[in-house]
Amino acid sequence: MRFYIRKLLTLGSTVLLVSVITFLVFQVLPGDPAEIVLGVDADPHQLAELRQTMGLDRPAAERYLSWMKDTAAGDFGQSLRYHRPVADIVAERLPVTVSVALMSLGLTLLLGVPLGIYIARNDGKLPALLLSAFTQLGLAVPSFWLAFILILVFSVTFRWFPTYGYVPWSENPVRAFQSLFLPSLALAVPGIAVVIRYLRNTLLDQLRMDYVRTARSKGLREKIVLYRHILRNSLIPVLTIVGLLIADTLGGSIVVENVFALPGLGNLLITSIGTRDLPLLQTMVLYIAVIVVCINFVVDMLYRVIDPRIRLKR
Amino acid sequence: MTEALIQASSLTKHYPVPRQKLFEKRHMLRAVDGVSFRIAEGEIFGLVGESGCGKSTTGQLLVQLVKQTGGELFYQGRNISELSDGEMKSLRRDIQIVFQDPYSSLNPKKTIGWILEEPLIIHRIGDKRSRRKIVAETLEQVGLDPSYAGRYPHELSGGQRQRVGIAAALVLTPRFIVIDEAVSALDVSVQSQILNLLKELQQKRGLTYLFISHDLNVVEYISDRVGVMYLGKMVEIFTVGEAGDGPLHPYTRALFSSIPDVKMKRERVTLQGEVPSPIHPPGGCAFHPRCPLATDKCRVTAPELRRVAAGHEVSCHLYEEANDTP
Amino acid sequence: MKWKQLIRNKPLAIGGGLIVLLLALMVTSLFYTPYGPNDMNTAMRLAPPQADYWWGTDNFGRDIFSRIMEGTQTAFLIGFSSVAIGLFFGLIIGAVAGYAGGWVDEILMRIIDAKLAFPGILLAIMLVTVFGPGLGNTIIALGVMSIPAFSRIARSGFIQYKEFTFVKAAVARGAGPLRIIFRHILPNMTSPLIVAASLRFSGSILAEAGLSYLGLGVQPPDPSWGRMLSEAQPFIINAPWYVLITGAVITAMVLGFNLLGDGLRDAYDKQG
Amino acid sequence: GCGSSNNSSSNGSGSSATGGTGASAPASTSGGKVKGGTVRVAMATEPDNLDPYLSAATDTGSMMDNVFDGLFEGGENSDLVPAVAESYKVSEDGLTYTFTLKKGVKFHDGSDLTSEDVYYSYAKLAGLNGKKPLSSKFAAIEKIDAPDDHTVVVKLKAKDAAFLAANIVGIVPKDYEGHSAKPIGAGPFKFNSYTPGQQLVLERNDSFYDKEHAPTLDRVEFKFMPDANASVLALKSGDIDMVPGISAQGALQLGSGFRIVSGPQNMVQLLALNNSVEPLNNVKVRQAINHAIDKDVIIKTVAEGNGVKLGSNMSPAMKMYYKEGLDKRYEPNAEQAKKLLKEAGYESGIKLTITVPSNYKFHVDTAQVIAEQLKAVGIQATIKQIEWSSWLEDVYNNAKYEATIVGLTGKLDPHEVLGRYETTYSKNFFKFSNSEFDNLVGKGRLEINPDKRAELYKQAQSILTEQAAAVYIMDPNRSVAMKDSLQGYKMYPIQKYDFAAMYYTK
Amino acid sequence: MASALLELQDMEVAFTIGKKTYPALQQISFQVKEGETVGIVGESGCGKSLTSLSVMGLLPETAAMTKGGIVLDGKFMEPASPERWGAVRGKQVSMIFQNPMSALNPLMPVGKQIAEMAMTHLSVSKPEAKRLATEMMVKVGLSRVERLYDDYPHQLSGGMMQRIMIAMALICSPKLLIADEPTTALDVTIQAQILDLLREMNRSTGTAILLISHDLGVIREVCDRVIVMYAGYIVEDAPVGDILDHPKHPYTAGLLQSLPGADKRGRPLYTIPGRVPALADRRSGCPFAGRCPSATDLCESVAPDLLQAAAHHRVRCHLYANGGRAV
Ligand SMILES: Nc1ncnc2c1ncn2[C@@H]1O[C@H](COP(=O)(O)OP(=O)(O)OP(=O)(O)O)[C@@H](O)[C@H]1O
Ligand SMILES: Nc1ncnc2c1ncn2[C@@H]1O[C@H](COP(=O)(O)OP(=O)(O)OP(=O)(O)O)[C@@H](O)[C@H]1O
Ligand SMILES: [Mg+2]
Ligand SMILES: [Mg+2]
Repeated sequence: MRFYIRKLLTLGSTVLLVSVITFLVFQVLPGDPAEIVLGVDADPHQLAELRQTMGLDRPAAERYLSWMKDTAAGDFGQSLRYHRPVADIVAERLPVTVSVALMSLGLTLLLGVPLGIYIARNDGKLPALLLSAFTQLGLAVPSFWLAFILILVFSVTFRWFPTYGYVPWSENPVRAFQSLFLPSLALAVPGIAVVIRYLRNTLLDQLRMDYVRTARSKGLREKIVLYRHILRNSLIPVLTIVGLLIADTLGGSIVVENVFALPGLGNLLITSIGTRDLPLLQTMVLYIAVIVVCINFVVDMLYRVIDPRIRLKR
Repeated sequence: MTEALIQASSLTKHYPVPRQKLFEKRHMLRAVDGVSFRIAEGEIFGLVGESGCGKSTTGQLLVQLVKQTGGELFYQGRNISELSDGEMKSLRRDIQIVFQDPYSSLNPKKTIGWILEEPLIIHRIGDKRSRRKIVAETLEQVGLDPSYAGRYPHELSGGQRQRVGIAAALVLTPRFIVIDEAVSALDVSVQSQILNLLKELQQKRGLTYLFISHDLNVVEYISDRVGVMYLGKMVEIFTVGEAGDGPLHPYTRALFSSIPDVKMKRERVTLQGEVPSPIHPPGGCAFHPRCPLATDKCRVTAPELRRVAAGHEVSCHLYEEANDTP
Repeated sequence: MKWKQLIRNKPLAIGGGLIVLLLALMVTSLFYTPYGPNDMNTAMRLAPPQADYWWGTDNFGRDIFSRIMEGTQTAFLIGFSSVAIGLFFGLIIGAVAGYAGGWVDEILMRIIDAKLAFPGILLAIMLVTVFGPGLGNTIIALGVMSIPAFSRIARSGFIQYKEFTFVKAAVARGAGPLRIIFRHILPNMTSPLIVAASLRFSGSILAEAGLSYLGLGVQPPDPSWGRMLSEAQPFIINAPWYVLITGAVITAMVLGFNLLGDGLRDAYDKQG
Repeated sequence: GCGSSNNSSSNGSGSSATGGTGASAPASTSGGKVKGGTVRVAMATEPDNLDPYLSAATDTGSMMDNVFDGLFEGGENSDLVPAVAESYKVSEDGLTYTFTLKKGVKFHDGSDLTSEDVYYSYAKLAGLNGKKPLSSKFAAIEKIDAPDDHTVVVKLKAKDAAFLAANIVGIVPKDYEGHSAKPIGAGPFKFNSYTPGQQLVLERNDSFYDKEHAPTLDRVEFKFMPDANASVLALKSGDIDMVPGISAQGALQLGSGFRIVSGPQNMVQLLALNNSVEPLNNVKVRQAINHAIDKDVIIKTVAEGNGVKLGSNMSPAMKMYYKEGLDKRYEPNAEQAKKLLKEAGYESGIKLTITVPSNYKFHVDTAQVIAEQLKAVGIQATIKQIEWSSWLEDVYNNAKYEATIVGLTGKLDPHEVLGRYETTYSKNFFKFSNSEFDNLVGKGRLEINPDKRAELYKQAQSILTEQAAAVYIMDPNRSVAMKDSLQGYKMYPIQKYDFAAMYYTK
Repeated sequence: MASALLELQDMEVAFTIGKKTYPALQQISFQVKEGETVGIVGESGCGKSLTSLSVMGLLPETAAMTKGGIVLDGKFMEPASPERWGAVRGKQVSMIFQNPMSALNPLMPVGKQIAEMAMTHLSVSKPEAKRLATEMMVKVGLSRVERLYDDYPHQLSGGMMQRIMIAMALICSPKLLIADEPTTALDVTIQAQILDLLREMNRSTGTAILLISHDLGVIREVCDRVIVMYAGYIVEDAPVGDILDHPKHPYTAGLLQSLPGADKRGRPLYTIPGRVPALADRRSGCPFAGRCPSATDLCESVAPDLLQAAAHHRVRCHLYANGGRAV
């Protein structure tokens, strides 16, 4: 109980810090948001009006406090660019980003874990070596470059997947999957490589542990030793990596959504930076950061599920 | 008995235990719980007890690696907690410690020479040349060739490392050394070499040791007096060898009878159960749950450490009556 | 003997080899490039690789090989400087947190946690937007991005070594905190830090490429592989070599430092 | 030449339309023109607001122009073509405009478009409804009358030659305020749906008032694709039918099966020089820079040859006002440049910082070429990239810069173009100040006779060129790539996509 | 006389490091009879653990049996036959290790770890395995076993974990239990409990025990017979009383003499000079020659054989060459 309260408190303080950082950063952004919205030849009347609606005529400190207050009350304000509540816009975009992130996470685990086990079991043999080399490459390729190669190969040449866009799951699950597959893959490749390498290393480390010797001395078959004893112990460090990967995945989606024209948060973020849509930007950055914090929280909880040493401390 | 070099009076070290529940009372781990003893100049005082009973903590309290949470510590009659930083630093020259693990107690990235010279640099002793000389001499004293100064710890065997550990304690020419399980990790053949070396140094230099070990054979061999700890408390202090009258406390007796003997298979008092947690020590005499002779009184009242004979103190109700009557 | 062992360590040998090659290219580029990296030959635009232009030319008729050579300087500069920034601040934060412990640790770690909540590239994007794109700010942004990694390693190292008996022994011999930190603990942490530095190096190179794609990276006239790659993107069909060569060079450097890091880790593991 | 279809170049050959167009394939086939079909258009940005009076973005305007019709339409030759208006009259004093509306014009909701609606729309724009005016172009209106259903009389406070061109703004139905969510106009296409981040869909308005120009396409889907390369790949793979504003490099990637239409887009790309800072305040230095730069090379490398060389701040797309021959004033000549520098007292060369907005790759590329060219005459140019917003702040608003490269977008009225150089103009970031020029432009604003007016502006252009206020580089062509089977695309001097005129062929 | 349950026949085990091979065990021959308790002593690095691991077929990857072999219960064990070993391990021979904390899987309840053993070899159902496991836990002296069954290793004390290990090792009633330093990590009082338990188990189930320890006292407590190893060789092998009271080999004698104790107070302890040579430093001749007080030129050059010096007493030393005969 105390553990959870403590965790929630640290979660809260981290979120608060995150919001402060977000705010401070965007307060020093140069440029007049109103002018960016309206462009070079903006009508002075429109400009003045917009400045007022944006609250730009008020001192920064005042805007600070009111933002904090509104945000806490769940009111994220209006987008300067879209003239709609920020919360609505984010709510529209979030499913896309989350879908991509989850699919890429799924791909990461579905491909990374079996391959990692395979490489560890065949350590030193040729196919494993080739796979290792491949994962090294996967880690070394810039993601947008990879995305373009994927489009070129799978969309332009083979026409297996659409080159861009997003079909909502509710509309057509199959096409939705198709539209998200390439972006997820582009996003997952480095993650797959990381999981493979990490899993391989921990598996090989675990292999040297005393309890593995015990398991073998019990006469268990190698497969059982691997799957019942070693794998679970290896999952703990892998879990840490996956937790860190999720943050990277969300970050990577900024680039990949741009390439695949997916209407997600990452895409919107870049547009909003260009248009200095501060309310939207702040909220999105805050959202992403809070998601990351929450995921780390969940990972912390998962640790406790997997590892009784943490769960049943003393 | 000569004047006490070291005197601990009700020395206590409690560690706070992280709270498990939100509004739980903060519990304390009583690592050392009111321990009093004196060590005379030139004496070897052995400290024994089961794992976790507070031996190392006591040793580290004496060299002030941990700060006591209660009680007082006197060195040559001076209260250590009243010393200034400068005085504390010069006191460190007099009081040294040798650790158990010869692997982790030497900085793996530094040469033996560097490790041995560092204390001299810290205390601004001598110039470069004279320091080198001191290092070489010290190495010879612990039975190592001075050429070892250029080697790294991982190039040495366990016994050699322990010699280096002893040398590092010796370079500052201390008067008192805490030896914390310094031979426990070594093979018998090496252990005997180190024991001989320690004994020899003590005699030559008139050193005083607090000798910590869980190996009763070793403690019996080397110590003049032995303190027995149980759950952070000193349960008995007795003189070893012909001068003494043998241990009295039921725990001490059980402990000694548990040592497997190479000479013969003998009947033992096997203690039941295990050492309770020092966070929630049993009430009354802490040993009563495992004591074959425990009475109702033991469950309620904690006995105090009392003198039962010259150089013999016991903390047990069994030996109270005899002495209470004058 | 030692050399042979190092060479037998394949990741180390391959990674080291790649880095040495790129370093050599960088040193050469300080004195000599086949063409001026900005010299335009409008008659030879998007020329495929050939004897005169080993790796072809770009859309301005500039020699890609010369530009790649020139770009090694920026790449190493970005890598080294951002890692140096990350290392410097990370180490300070980690050392203070790990050594002091208690509430200092708690506060510093909260801040690091908060910083980790921003995906690296997002943090870099935010910083670059605020301070403007360009070589200097890119380096700072990537440096800031690396701080958490280093501070975590430093912190756990300090927490771990603080309890080591050789540290306790030094305290018993009268060593003060500064001596403990600089003479005893830090020398023991070089291996994990070097490994992390090598991996962060490649992270910075990749992040710069990502920033360049978003138009937020190093700006002309500073040569940058990341920008070259995103500039090459439109010619992916007409002049594929431009994209492939630039991509391959970035991959080579990232691969080199990744392998180097892995190899060093293996080597240290075996040693320890 | 001017921005008409005869200037458009056709790139790509053969008539083999790429397959995979399934859903968007035209419904029936009869020789050439086919009725129906869907066009999927890649747009780089999203609409900022669907309400025509609240939106400011050019891209939004060009999409929604198909939904809204005004009294006039911009024509292909920077002329005005009547749309909702049938005819108009101007009073002698040039202050009163009387418009007669076409009959039978209906909004998409089925209601009639009458003078009441025009009144409502213009009152809103001019601020005659008690609120703040929404457009400064209409701020000169003193009062509006609607004597009958089909007549609107507008009275101006002062003479304004630029007013007529303002009447291309769309008319909205009276008292309807829901345009941001569901815009209603009288244009050839109806609003269907808008999915933020994904697409804006328009569908054919079957009851469009102008039967002659009635639309044939069923649907127009604007897909928002921020990455230009990705949209080229999408066009290539058949997921997209049309990419307006395709980059010259992108156009090269397409290969056969696609057509590229391009022409001047009425934009002036220039190297703006801050006329108020050392050493650029010396006209000789500015002229030297003009001589140092070879615009043809820039057009060839940066625009792949798709651009029209300029000599002053007017694009040939503004046929009426464009003064020919000015582009020949400064021939690339390194010797001449050095000589001028020497005369100005900068024999040892000068240093120049070129500030460029980083998000415009086109300008950044240009800067790279110019820096190289300037090096040859001893001018050390440093490229400093700043973000667009910083550019607006530092360069555009506060003129804190030495030189910058930017594209000034075209307008229908010459005053909006040349007025930038007026001494009194608040955003005159060139810091150009020339009384003769001011005089000419001031007169031009009041001159209603079109020919006389054009002459005044042509003279003003010559002054700009002679004074070397900036280096006028080119009007980069607007290129639009589309499938071969998509026809009827027309080029306009402003960014305008008239989907009513487009159709599929078999 | 009971038949040999385990017989090692002139076994040699070598490590391959790089391109070189280093023999770590040489000429290892001994027997363990049914129900017998045999101890192996020697300094660190002498090859005690390696010997026990080869009996389990669990040699480290870099090591291999290069000569001789193992006969278990009359069957010759093929070194590279996983199925064969799988059936033997746990069922016929089981093993407990020095550090019970790390030898148990930290993520599996301890009871399950015992039951797993039963399910693998006894083909019993899950509940049946659980019943057997709890029964066994009671037998090894654990209390409140129902609750303990679901506890994880870290919740147990060292002594309890070692009891769990023993329960696990004995649940399939193997014929031989190998205990590699089972009490080294424990306190003396707990050590005494565990040693009592091992003796009790040997007595009640007839399981033979091969006990490895460097503590001669422990060996005396538990074993009938003791094998002394030095630098990969068996140097002495005899009943426990014979060896501890009348050691023949100078190494064994040295070990016993260097033990500290109250009776040796005031005198310097006997020391064996030098230390066990590392694998790479082993040379020809008697391995102990460099440290032996009675070494001769012969010892430097010729390795002695393991000779029968007396009944049930084998010694590898030239001193006993005349009185004994080669095995
Ligand atoms: N830094 C610390 N924080 C909290 N508890 C501690 C700390 N150091 C020691 N303890 C606890 O204090 C008690 C006594 O520890 P100490 O190391 O003194 O025992 P010991 O007798 O030396 O045991 P051993 O024989 O295992 O070395 C133990 O329960 C231990 O867990
Ligand atoms: N994995 C290994 N790789 C290389 N050498 C090894 C390995 N394991 C053991 N050795 C070497 O084999 C020899 C015998 O090792 P073994 O573990 O059997 O010794 P031991 O008698 O059990 O010692 P201890 O009392 O320390 O457990 C030693 O010299 C040791 O260094
Ligand atoms: Mg201790
Ligand atoms: Mg062993």
